[in-house]
Amino acid sequence: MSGTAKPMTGNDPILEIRDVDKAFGGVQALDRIGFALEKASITGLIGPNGAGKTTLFNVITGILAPDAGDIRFAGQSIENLEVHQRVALGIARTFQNVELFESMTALENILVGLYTRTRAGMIQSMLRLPRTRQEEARARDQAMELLNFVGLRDYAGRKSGDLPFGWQRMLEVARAMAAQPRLLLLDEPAAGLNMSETGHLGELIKEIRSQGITILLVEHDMSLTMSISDLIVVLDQGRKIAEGPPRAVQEDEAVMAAYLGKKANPTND
Amino acid sequence: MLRIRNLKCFYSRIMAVKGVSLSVNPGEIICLIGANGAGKTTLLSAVCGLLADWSGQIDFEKKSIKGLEPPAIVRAGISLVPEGRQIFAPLSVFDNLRLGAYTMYKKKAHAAVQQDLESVMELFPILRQRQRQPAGTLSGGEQQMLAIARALMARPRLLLLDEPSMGLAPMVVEKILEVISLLRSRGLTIVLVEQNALAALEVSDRGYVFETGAVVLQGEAGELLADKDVKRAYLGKDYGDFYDAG
Amino acid sequence: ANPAAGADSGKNPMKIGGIFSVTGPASFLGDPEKKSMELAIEEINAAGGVDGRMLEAVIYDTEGDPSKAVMAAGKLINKDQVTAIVGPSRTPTTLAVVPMVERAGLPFVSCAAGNKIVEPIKPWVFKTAQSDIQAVASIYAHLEKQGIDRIGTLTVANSFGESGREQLIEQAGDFGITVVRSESFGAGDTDMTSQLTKIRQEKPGAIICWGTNPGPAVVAKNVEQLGLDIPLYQSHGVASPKFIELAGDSAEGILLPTGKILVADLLPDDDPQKQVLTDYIDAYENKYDETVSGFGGYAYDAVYLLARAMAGTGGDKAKIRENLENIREHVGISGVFSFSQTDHNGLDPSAFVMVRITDGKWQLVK
Amino acid sequence: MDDKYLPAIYTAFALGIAFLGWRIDNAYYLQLLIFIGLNTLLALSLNMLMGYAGQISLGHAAFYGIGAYVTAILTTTYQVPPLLALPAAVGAAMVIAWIVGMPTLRLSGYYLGMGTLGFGMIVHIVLREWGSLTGGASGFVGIPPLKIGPVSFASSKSYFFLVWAVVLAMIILCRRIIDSRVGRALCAIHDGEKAAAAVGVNTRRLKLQVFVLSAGIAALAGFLYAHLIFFISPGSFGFMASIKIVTMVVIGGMASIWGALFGASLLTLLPEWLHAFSEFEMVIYGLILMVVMIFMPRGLTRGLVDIYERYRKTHDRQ
Amino acid sequence: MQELLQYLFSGMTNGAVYAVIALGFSMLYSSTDLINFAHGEFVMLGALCMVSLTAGAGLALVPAFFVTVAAVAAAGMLFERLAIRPVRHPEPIVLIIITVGASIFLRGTGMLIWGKDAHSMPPFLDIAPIDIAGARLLAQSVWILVIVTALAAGLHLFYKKTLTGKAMTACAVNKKGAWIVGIPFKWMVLLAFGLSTGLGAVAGASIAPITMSSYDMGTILGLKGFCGAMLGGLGSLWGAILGGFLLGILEAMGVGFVSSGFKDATAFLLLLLVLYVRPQGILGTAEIKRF
Ligand SMILES: Nc1ncnc2c1ncn2[C@@H]1O[C@H](COP(=O)(O)OP(=O)(O)OP(=O)(O)O)[C@@H](O)[C@H]1O
Ligand SMILES: Nc1ncnc2c1ncn2[C@@H]1O[C@H](COP(=O)(O)OP(=O)(O)OP(=O)(O)O)[C@@H](O)[C@H]1O
Ligand SMILES: CC(C)C[C@H](N)C(=O)O
Ligand SMILES: [Mg+2]
Ligand SMILES: [Mg+2]
Repeated sequence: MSGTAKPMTGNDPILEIRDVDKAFGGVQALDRIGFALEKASITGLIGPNGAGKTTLFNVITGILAPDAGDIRFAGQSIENLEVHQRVALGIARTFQNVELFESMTALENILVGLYTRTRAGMIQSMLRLPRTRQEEARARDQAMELLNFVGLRDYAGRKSGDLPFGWQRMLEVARAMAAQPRLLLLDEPAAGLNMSETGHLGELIKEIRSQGITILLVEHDMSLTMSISDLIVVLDQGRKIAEGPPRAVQEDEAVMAAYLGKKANPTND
Repeated sequence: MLRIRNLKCFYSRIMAVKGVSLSVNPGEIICLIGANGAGKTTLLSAVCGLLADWSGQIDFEKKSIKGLEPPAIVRAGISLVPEGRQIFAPLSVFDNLRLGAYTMYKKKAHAAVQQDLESVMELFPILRQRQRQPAGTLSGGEQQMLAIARALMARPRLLLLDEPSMGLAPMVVEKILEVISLLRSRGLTIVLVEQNALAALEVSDRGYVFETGAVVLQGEAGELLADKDVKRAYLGKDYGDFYDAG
Repeated sequence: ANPAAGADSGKNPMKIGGIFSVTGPASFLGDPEKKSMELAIEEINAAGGVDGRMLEAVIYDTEGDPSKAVMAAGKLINKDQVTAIVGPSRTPTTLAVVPMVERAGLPFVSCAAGNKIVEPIKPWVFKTAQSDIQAVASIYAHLEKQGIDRIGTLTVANSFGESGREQLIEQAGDFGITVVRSESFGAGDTDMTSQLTKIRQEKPGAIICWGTNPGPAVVAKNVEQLGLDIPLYQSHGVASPKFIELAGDSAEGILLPTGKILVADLLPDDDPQKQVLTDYIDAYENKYDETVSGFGGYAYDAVYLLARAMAGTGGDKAKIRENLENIREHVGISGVFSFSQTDHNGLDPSAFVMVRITDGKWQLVK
Repeated sequence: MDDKYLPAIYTAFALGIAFLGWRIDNAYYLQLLIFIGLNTLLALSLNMLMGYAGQISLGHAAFYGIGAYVTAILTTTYQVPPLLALPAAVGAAMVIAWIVGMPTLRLSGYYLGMGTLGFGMIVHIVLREWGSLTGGASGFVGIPPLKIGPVSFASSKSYFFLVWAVVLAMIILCRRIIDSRVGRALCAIHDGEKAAAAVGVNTRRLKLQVFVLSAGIAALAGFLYAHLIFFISPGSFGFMASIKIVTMVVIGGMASIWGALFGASLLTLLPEWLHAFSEFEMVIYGLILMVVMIFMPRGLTRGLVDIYERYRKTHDRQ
Repeated sequence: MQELLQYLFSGMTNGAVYAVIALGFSMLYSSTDLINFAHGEFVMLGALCMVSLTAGAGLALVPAFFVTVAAVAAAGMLFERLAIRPVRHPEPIVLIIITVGASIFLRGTGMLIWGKDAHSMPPFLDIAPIDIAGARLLAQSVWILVIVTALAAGLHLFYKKTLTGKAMTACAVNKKGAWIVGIPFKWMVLLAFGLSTGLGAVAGASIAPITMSSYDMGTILGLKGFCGAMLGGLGSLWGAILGGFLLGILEAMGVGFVSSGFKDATAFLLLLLVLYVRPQGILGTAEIKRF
């Protein structure tokens, strides 16, 4: 499932965000945001509700066009690429409000996730040549593997909309992984998971990183974010107010005031 | 205040709640915890009338609510903050709040509504700032605050909260837990479904632990916090092989 | 094959199929047609049938839809095994079933106006409704007498209006008439003042409207509304008392060609059709308790023509067809029919008379 | 229905067709079955677009009409052999679908319905008004019977086999698409278009592709229709015809290949049965539509399954 | 100039009719998220009831008008109660097909009651056409204009100012949400159907004097009204009015400057172009959907 073939240099940024602006009417959702993600790292993106985190995800994935600024992926500007092209390049995501294809089974959801990594078009599907069949069989194997990876193997045939909320989130992670991303954007993956499930998710995310995939994580559960992130970026009202390793950010006055609150020491419970 | 006996809930052929009994006393905060898919949301849906396909007994203030539809239940004094928020996206934040008080308006309690509007916006100042904005454009957390505020607008006596902290910043979670305690001190009874069991149990009086549609454990919040199994399954990092259990 | 069949055939009824748009947009045609067909068959049976055999009607509704007409024709031919078919009410439905009856070899008498039906001649296909050719000719003859030579036309956007417009344009030259403007309207339109305004710009001497109710009534009202002070001609498509009711005061002075049925009581006693017409009107109005329209006669004539052609054939379709083609001087509701190898409509312009609406009544125009 | 039973089902289907063709001689019943076949093609075509991809079309009869008129004009006016007219008819519909689809498919929901409805109306009006080419409102006469090489399809029976062979072929093709990468992506678009794009599906292109495919199948039905009744008129391809196709799809069951067959059968046969009620036909027809939808909102195919499930549920609980 | 004015008048006459009908569509949509394909048939019922009550039963105009509207609204509510509410998992398309069934049913019923012929009735007030610079407008058209404006203003106030109006909107956008805050969802839908079909009846009753009424008049009127509603933007009341008038005027101009045969095609073409530029209709708001 590994996305990167090149050797990891460690300091070569996979994603660079430069001076990105986005406003909705009077609300300045993103205000000259800029930071970079290192390959195979986990970056936690935190900030109060309405800080602009999801908006930034939408801008990176191409769902929203930024008012200004530039986004470079693997050294290349992706400004003019459409949403699906960015996925093909290797940017996959999950959604804060869970956007599964509800009438489809868990397995089918993953298979759709494999869309950019398979080829068969309409004509090939009609003809169903041996090559198409092989591709289909391979896709199914991969999809089952991914379901197994997030622990949903036994629910492959269940309609995704009927799954409990937490499992839906895991399914979304698996679906995003199916795109064989180089960069994975996770929008509050732990919301709705209980603590033990959250812990499991943390392990999963680390394992994904170990495959060389870069992760940008939005998560309000500090026990998770602080414990697995290599770097934390903090937004508030569209502005970046802090950036640094978890320890430093936790002690940052501005961050405490805007986001963490007084008894912010969640890592040691 | 609320008494549930041998409740079984169905989604066509699937039985999602398998004979649950619980009770809530006036002025209590009750916490329901449990893994994903354990049936907590389903139980709340049955209580507030959204789910009609159940058997057993649900009594609110000694009266059965069987066959009642949500509007009647809201009028009886139960409000729900649902999973997924269910706000009215194209309507303004302000209108969402006013509609929360729909039953109050129907009781001609305009002055009370005015008061409540003030007090919920006091509780969540961001809502005041965003009054005129279509609710659908709020950020996730802002929407969650709106959903809670809207439920309060009906002046319920029993408030059902389905994962109110989901997606909220730590500060806001704290705030909401505070609010919950505050509301209780004003005489509100609360049923709280939470994944953040640690925090939830801290503000609760008693708790029930759900697993695959049944109550497997119940007790004082403090006892549960100390319970080894609960700790292992819902609080600690030792998540073991949860998925086999689920 | 069965020798008993021959003996029995004296009692077996002969089936005639009917396909009409009993419901749907052309129900004002199909409904009286269906009723008239039933009436005609009842009368013929009461008079002893054809060669002692009773007639039986099998009638289906097309709703004005060609596909449904085809299904109905297929059912009549193959399932009910009828001897002959009295045809659909409209041109498209008729044209849709023509290939079937041609292939099946079945006498077929349509009730629709379109000239395409019998032009070119198809062996098995006949029709009883007057063609637009004659209607246009009557109007143009009248215009010529008035000395009007510039006209505007306003036709409904369906087969009836289209075929009317074609004839209006085609025959104009023969009468020294110029069509200065041709406009059309939708069958369900509620206001035609735009079209009339556009026609008015060309300052025509008369306006000819071609359509079936209720559109032409709206046109009549709009002409009055705009204060257009030129004669308005309508087609035989509105030839029923309904039109006067709908157009109300605006109907005053409108001219149109119609079969004689509308003015049966005004006809001179020596008119060959007078007797047939009054009998039909009485019978129809007695049986159905509603005023007769100008359209049911198409089916009534068709049944009588078929009955006449069936006599002595024992149900042999080819013979019926041949007899039909040789009918001369059959006095019917829509005119006096004389079919021939080159004419499967069998009517001449005398089938029409021009009428004017005066004081809410039809009046013969000489 | 599981993949592995499909060959058996197809075989059974083919045998069923052969059996019916062998047993039925009455041209009326054959004709009825032919119409069911044509309507199945139409329902199938729209089901791909509406049932699977979730893109409503209220103007689908336009493609049906284009298929019919192109072959009519080519084979009659220009004496082109039907075998060449077929690709032209289907191709023309597909090209038009491609051109129209590009802007129209950007619309969604009722607006897409409106866009396709408008397109359908425009086609209808053009067919009606362009008299010199199409024969105008009175219709186009004299379409020749279908003859492909030495094989003539003039008899009802041969046409029956032709139409149903085409239906079976199209069912197989559509089914294959559904069960493929493309089919899944279509369903994903149905469930959430933006989400599908965010997962990497080129939604715009895929929607256009399925629209074009759907137009092609509808045009094929139109081609067969023209050579079946030898006469066509614009009235058969208007708004009501489009609505009827939508009704067939929904009554049969959205997103179900066999639903298309059920829906087409019911809506073809129903009027035939209701003839007996004459004046009351419309009232009863409307009532039946309503009642079926009220009690089987997921269409006939799943409606029966649902009823069974409901029975099982009450049964299981005892 | 006189011509242009006359086209405009003609367009306004038709447009006003389309506008009232569009209003009914839009109103129902904004309260239930549903398009009622039988709406045209309710217009037909309104027209024919009006004709029967005045010309047939000899009732005076004003009572006849109110009886008509009340009767048709009651029929609409009955329809909701019997055919819409019982549907178990109402997907929009299923409800649409039910309304298509209803339209056929109502047309059939109309035919059984009023027969296949068209009917007419005199205008509300017997006044000569109004002459402005040589162009003429029927007094009845002015009536319709007045009625449209009054209705739109009334509905606008209802939706923007009253709680019931807001509650209706809430029902359309989120049924579950509406339910849990205590809005009597079913009653709201019933009310919405009553209002919307009542509007249909108003349209029918006011056009009966200009046009001829028959059992099958509903289809085309419904279609045009639907287009008007879409053009203006579903759910927007002023949009419906604007859309209706625009459609009427486009048609009239289409007759005047293109060709009467292609007038509908011209109108539809422009409508498509508008939708391509503004996929949510002129005054409609784009669906709010964010991730
Ligand atoms: N489409 C939109 N129209 C108007 N305002 C919007 C829109 N989308 C987002 N906003 C506003 O932009 C701000 C940033 O929203 P965003 O969803 O990015 O926040 P967030 O950081 O993800 O918050 P949360 O943690 O609560 O999910 C919010 O104030 C929101 O109200
Ligand atoms: N609409 C539905 N149809 C069928 N099954 C459902 C439906 N909704 C829920 N279920 C099933 O019912 C069971 C209980 O679900 P419920 O949502 O009540 O769990 P929960 O305890 O609230 O979980 P979570 O913590 O994820 O919110 C699950 O197994 C779920 O799959
Ligand atoms: C009014 C009739 C003369 C119409 C004619 N039967 C037609 O073909 O439509
Ligand atoms: Mg967010
Ligand atoms: Mg839940």
